Amino acid sequence: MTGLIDSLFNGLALGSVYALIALGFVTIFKASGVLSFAHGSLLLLGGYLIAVLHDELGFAGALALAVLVTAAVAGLVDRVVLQRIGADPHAAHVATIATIGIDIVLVTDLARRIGGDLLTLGDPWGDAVTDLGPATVADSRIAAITVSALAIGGAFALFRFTPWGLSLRAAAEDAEAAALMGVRLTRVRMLAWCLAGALAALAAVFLAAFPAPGLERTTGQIALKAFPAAILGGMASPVGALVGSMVIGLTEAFTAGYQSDLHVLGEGFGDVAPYAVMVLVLLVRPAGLFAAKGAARV
Amino acid sequence: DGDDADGGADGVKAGPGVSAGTIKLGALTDLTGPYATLGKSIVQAQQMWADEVNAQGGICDRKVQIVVKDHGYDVQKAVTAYADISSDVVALPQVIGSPVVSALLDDIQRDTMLTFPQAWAASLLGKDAVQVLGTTYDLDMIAAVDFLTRTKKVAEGDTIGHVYFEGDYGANALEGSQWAAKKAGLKVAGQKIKATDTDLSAQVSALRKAGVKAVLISAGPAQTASLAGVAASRGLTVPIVSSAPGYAPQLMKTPAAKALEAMVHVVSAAPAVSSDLPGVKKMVASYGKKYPGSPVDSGVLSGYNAAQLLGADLKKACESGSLTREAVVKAHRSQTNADTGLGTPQDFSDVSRPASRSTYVLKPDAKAVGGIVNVEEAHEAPGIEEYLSSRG
Amino acid sequence: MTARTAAPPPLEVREVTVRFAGLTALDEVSFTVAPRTVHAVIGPNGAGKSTCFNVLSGLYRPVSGTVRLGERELTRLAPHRIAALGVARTFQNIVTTQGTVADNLMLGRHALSRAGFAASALRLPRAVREQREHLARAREIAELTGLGALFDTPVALLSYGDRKRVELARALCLEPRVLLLDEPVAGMNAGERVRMAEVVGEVRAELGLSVVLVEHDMGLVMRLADEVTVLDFGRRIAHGTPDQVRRDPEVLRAYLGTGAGGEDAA
Amino acid sequence: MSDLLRRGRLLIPVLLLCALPFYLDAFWLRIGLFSMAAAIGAVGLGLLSGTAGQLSLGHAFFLAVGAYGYVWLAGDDGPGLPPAVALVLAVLLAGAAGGLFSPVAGRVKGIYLGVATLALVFLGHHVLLTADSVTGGFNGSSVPPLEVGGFAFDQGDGLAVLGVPFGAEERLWYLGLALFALTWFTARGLLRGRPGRALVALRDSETAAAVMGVHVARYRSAAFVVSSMYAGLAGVLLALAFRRVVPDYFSLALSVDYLAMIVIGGLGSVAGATAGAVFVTALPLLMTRYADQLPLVAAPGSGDGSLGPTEAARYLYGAAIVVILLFAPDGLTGLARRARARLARRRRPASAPSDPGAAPRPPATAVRAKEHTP
Amino acid sequence: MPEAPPDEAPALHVEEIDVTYGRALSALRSVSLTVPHGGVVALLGANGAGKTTLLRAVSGTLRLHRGAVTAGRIRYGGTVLDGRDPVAAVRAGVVQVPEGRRVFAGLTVDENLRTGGLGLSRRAPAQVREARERVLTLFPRLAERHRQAAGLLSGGEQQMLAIGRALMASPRLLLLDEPSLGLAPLMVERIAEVVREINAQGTAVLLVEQNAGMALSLADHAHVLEVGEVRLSGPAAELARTDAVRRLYLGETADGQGAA
Ligand SMILES: Nc1ncnc2c1ncn2[C@@H]1O[C@H](COP(=O)(O)OP(=O)(O)OP(=O)(O)O)[C@@H](O)[C@H]1O
Ligand SMILES: Nc1ncnc2c1ncn2[C@@H]1O[C@H](COP(=O)(O)OP(=O)(O)OP(=O)(O)O)[C@@H](O)[C@H]1O
Ligand SMILES: [Mg+2]
Ligand SMILES: [Mg+2]
Repeated sequence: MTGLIDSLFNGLALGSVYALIALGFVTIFKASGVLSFAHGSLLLLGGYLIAVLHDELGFAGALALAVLVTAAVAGLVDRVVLQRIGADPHAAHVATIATIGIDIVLVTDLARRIGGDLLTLGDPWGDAVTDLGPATVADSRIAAITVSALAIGGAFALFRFTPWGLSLRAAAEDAEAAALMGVRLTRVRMLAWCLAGALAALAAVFLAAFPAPGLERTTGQIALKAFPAAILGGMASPVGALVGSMVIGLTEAFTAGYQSDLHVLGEGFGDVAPYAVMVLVLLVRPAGLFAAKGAARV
Repeated sequence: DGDDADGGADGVKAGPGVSAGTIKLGALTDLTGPYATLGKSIVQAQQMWADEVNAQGGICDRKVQIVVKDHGYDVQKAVTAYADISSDVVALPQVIGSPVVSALLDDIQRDTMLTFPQAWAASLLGKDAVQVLGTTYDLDMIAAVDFLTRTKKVAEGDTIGHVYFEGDYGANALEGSQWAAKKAGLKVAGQKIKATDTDLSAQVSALRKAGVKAVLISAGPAQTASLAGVAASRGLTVPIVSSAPGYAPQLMKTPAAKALEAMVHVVSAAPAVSSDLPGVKKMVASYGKKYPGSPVDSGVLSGYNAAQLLGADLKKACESGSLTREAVVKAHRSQTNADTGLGTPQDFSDVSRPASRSTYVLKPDAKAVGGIVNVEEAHEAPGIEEYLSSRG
Repeated sequence: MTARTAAPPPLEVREVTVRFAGLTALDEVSFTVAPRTVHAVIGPNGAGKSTCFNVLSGLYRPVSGTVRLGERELTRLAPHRIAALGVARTFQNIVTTQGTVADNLMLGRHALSRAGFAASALRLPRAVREQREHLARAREIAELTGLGALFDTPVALLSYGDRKRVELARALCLEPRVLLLDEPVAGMNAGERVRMAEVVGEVRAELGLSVVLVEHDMGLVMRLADEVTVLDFGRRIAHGTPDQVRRDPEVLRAYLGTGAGGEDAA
Repeated sequence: MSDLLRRGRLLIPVLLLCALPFYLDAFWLRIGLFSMAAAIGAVGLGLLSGTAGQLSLGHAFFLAVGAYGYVWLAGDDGPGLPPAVALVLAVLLAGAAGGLFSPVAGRVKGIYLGVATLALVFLGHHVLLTADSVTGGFNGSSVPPLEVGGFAFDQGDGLAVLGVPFGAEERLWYLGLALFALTWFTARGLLRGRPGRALVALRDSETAAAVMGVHVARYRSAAFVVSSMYAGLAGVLLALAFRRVVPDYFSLALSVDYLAMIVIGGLGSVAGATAGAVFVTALPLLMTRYADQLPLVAAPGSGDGSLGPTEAARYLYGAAIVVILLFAPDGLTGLARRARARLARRRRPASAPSDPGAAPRPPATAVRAKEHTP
Repeated sequence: MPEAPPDEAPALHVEEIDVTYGRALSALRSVSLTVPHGGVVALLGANGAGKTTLLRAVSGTLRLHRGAVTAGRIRYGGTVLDGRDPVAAVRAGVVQVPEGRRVFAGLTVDENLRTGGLGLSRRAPAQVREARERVLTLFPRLAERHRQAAGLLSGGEQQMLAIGRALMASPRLLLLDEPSLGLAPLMVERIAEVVREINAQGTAVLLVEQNAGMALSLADHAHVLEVGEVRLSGPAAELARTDAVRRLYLGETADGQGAA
């Protein structure tokens, strides 16, 4: 029983962190058709900034600044590099590869600075835990769940109701037509990247916070886990990202939590299970759970 | 490369990597990948050794020179790097990364290139040119289980957890723990993880579900920290024993430090850098002088130790009048009681047996040098012999 | 080569119904296309003409009703199978692929050629020969449709009207027995429309195929069609010869408008 | 005639490549070998992602299938077949593996497939580690040298040609060359033939393709199978070059590298894939070797804060990718095309401005007639 | 960016512009035309003549096609439009309805309409509602389908949406690229009426049409493009009488089926 509740909470917490990252992927993809491989490095950047700043500025200050800077960097990457490469969504694959280059540069630099250290972000939760009857949950986890819930809600509202959101979706459909309506393609797209950057920095906090020992040079790689999450969700909507992430998070937590019962599949299947689940889902719904309704016709 | 350069005036037969004036050693290390910290420590320690040796006139009247190649834990780079340097070095006192070692095994054997891998898996035994220094992971874990039972932390019938990395590090460690557990009438609940898993909440839940009385961990520092931290916060306050690579002084700066000090022990073939062995004290002192600011961790110790052992082999080979690779390997295999004063003496004569069988038990301590102190002096856990023979 | 000489079997559409969330795009529509005739399907925007084409070419599944080509039932067949039976279509909106006009026409030859992965990879003589022959035929068709000069131009660089021609040519490359044209002259000026009309007339005569024509240009319909079916809101509201249809009050009300068929050579 | 000319233009590089082993040392040959293997794999991926528009991050998996397939089939703990046979079977095996995935590959599109194939990499890695009786587990297993008609592609007897000792590198070089030639020939045949066109059509408009008689699902999976076979071949060659296969090598990073290759080289052409492969494979290796000759790059391990060669190499490599794509979004081939066009124009300045090279391909947006505007 | 000075009777002046695509392919050569305030000007021409290109030049979307205005000027009122981005045009009150509709398939009809105003700096909700009302009264059909994904509309429905979308920006000059494309006769009449109505409400229109009959009946002035150059221009009525136009664009010699 406790095992189950535990796994459940682990899953939700994990999922909500993935959600922050996956949401970044989705936003970027919608705005520019790019599958960003640089997301991990942005995440690492955000975390690193908090780690080095929190002494002077305190956690809140550091977080705020880190989020801003990361957002700015993401925006610049898009504006200065990716958009130069090709603004039209069909050149996206080229930009996608460019993000690999950017990731390499950023990670190499950050890794040099971080070295072998485990950086702490000085977050307020420390290793405090809350006792919820059957399960004890780390406060940082609760925070993670709340924050990502808010972030997702916010993003959803942004997409649906604001002019920016509308511009974004219109441009995603047909850049030229959007331009004719007076949408500033470059700006809209850049802002999307900024949003993703900010989310990445936010995610970094919870990836380095308590149950994890701190920020490592390799922390960014966890962004990979959000790929299947985003795809599961259908790359189309924030809601999709959320659901996908939860599926992945829970799968991971449960397979790990019940590893001993699954050893027929070989020890350590927990790391593979999310991908297995993703493939199964794609078999049934080739464009993810929340695929954009097939608006194509001839 | 001075292959058939038949030595200098001194008539010592030379081989690849050996010229009249210098002996070249190679190091395939990781300064930019996951094991960068370890790599840095070893490289620096061995460089320090080389400088010391050269200051005393070198070995066999030749200056020792270490050619360092950084492969950043990338097999392809490593293979190319090896191909690049193999023709002009005589031995490899450092190779980091089990996949790298495995990828190079055949070439190393072919070139009879005496190699000290910085990996302690039993699977690396039995190769003439490859020497695992000290104990292997499985022996350490047997010692760990012995430590737990001996100190009454677990009793017959209990379950102990073992969190381990995928790959031969973890696998080999698990072998040991399972064997020892069986002997002690314990059950083992295994939890396999990846190097990228740094949040062990799920694993802790599972272990708690299994009702473990103690946990062994054979992973990296980050994982040990997470394990201790989470376990403590989840009220799973059981003793944790970690393999040597699972601890690094940096952990003492993380929030998990408290938990680590309270719950964790480390089993290692090497003593704590803070131990008062004269050799260790001296080494630590001069390292601190040479590289102020660099942490003094187990890597420094093992690296320096490896270098000294190789130095001994080279001297011996020199005395026997040949510095060819074959001669060096032969010299190495003839060492039955190599003692560098940095830990337990080692016996390299039997290719298929670990060079040493006695293990230290250590304990994190924020105040001590290298963040760790000796708890139990080196000793051979009961049953080791039986285990080795059972494994044949 | 493979121009299908045998007279095409009749194409029978029987009580086809297509529904989309909420609306009925086709409501028990029936008509028969007699061999070697031009059968026009007209009607206001949103009447269901393209939907009808999409059923004929296997892109949509009707909820009820059948489509038969001779004795072959098309309703359950996948698009590529239908194509293999010699039913080719153009799209109302232009759907070309990247690459040159030639590439697009050669795609039209796909169903008629055999070379598989192995054969093409190893460049077996027969694959090479096949390719050469089909290319030659494609060029003929390009000439026929007035694309000869543009044969090796990337489609992307063509203007709207020219791309329409590419679509027609591509469909013809299938050596179809039944040709479905969805607004072939939209976006062309009168002069070009006349040329297009002539082309359609020619191929119809030369290759002896049946044509189903969706077009808003009454001039063209009057000129080409032997029979006309009129749809409105997915229902068939009239049927007959161009002249009958043209005088039909229903049709005037729903489609032609008071200005009568005259208003729009274009 | 022009055909002859083209043949002629091909002849020179071929001769050059054949002559190289007599002038280059093992290090360079090794790099060349890696590049050729990569090129074979990249061509395969190019077919899938460039031509059929199906992204794949699972290429590493199929390389692994090829490599391990060969090792097991030719090895003693396997059936121990003659290596040449094992090679062929390994390639087929990779193809079969691709076929097994075709339910997904036939249905799932674009980047969805890309991420779906991620699963293969992780599943594959998991299997390689767990099924150690076959794969040798974490430490992998050593690769039996290839033998064709008694001639072994390994160190072997001190065979020397024209006074140049023919070791493993030299021999494998020619093997690689042969296999690459095969790849080049077949892949171009595919691209220019019926299948190639069908795949392009699929990429640009599924509907148009279907209506023109292309069996959509079948062609999608076929493309996948073919690309996995090329990957398998590349895998075998890599295995032979490494002399040992280890699971960790066939990681996601490898898949990503292959993706980088085809884009950097320029999508949709065999030459492009090849160029990209050489770039991505050789550059980092060369840089790591020569970086320490750069200013302010210190020897590895010397002192704190110093910039090691590997790091320097990483910086440069990353930057190189970005810069190339900035100045040639259509990849190295695009760069070449434009250069040639410029030369041509320089040669005859009077000529009509509109020659294919000069006019950059119009943006794909202009091309893709939106499927949804009736 | 510099906004157009509020100019009472702005007119569009295209002065001797050359346009080339991809630095090589010349699509327009010294083309000039003027759309007076509140006027309707028709632009005729064969396929590939350069009509769309001209509109792209005015609306500033050439760049998206690797094209550029290499010579000449385009002014609307006080604003110079050549070499500016589309936003500048929209801000100045010049909105284009693209050839082939190009509605946002995945967005609902409502959302498509909302995109119409995006170019303009904040507008009062009242204004927006007003504009929307106006559009929906022009095209009741859209009101019925306002929740449907635009991609699923029929051709004609999409054309209406495209025009409606443009009108949402309450333009002062509307650039229509073949609005009758694929429309039923009845609908063509409707569009014609709509154009008249829009024009009556004070919006100038530059109308690119293949349906010369309709175009000439609407326009007070017309130009004929041939392969990138203005061949004929003059009052619509006069042009309608020249044989060239009658033959080529009204397709009269073809047979009786000419335009009224
Ligand atoms: N895939 C689809 N999903 C939902 N509704 C659709 C779909 N395809 C068509 N419709 C609806 O069916 C009706 C008929 O559409 P269709 O395209 O057949 O009309 P049409 O006769 O071709 O009109 P036009 O002459 O303008 O092309 C339209 O109201 C359209 O909205
Ligand atoms: N994106 C582009 N790149 C290169 N050339 C182009 C591009 N778009 C159009 N062209 C060329 O410019 C010329 C004018 O094209 P345009 O589309 O303006 O003609 P049009 O008058 O609109 O024809 P239609 O009536 O068929 O739409 C044509 O020769 C066309 O080939
Ligand atoms: Mg239609
Ligand atoms: Mg046009």
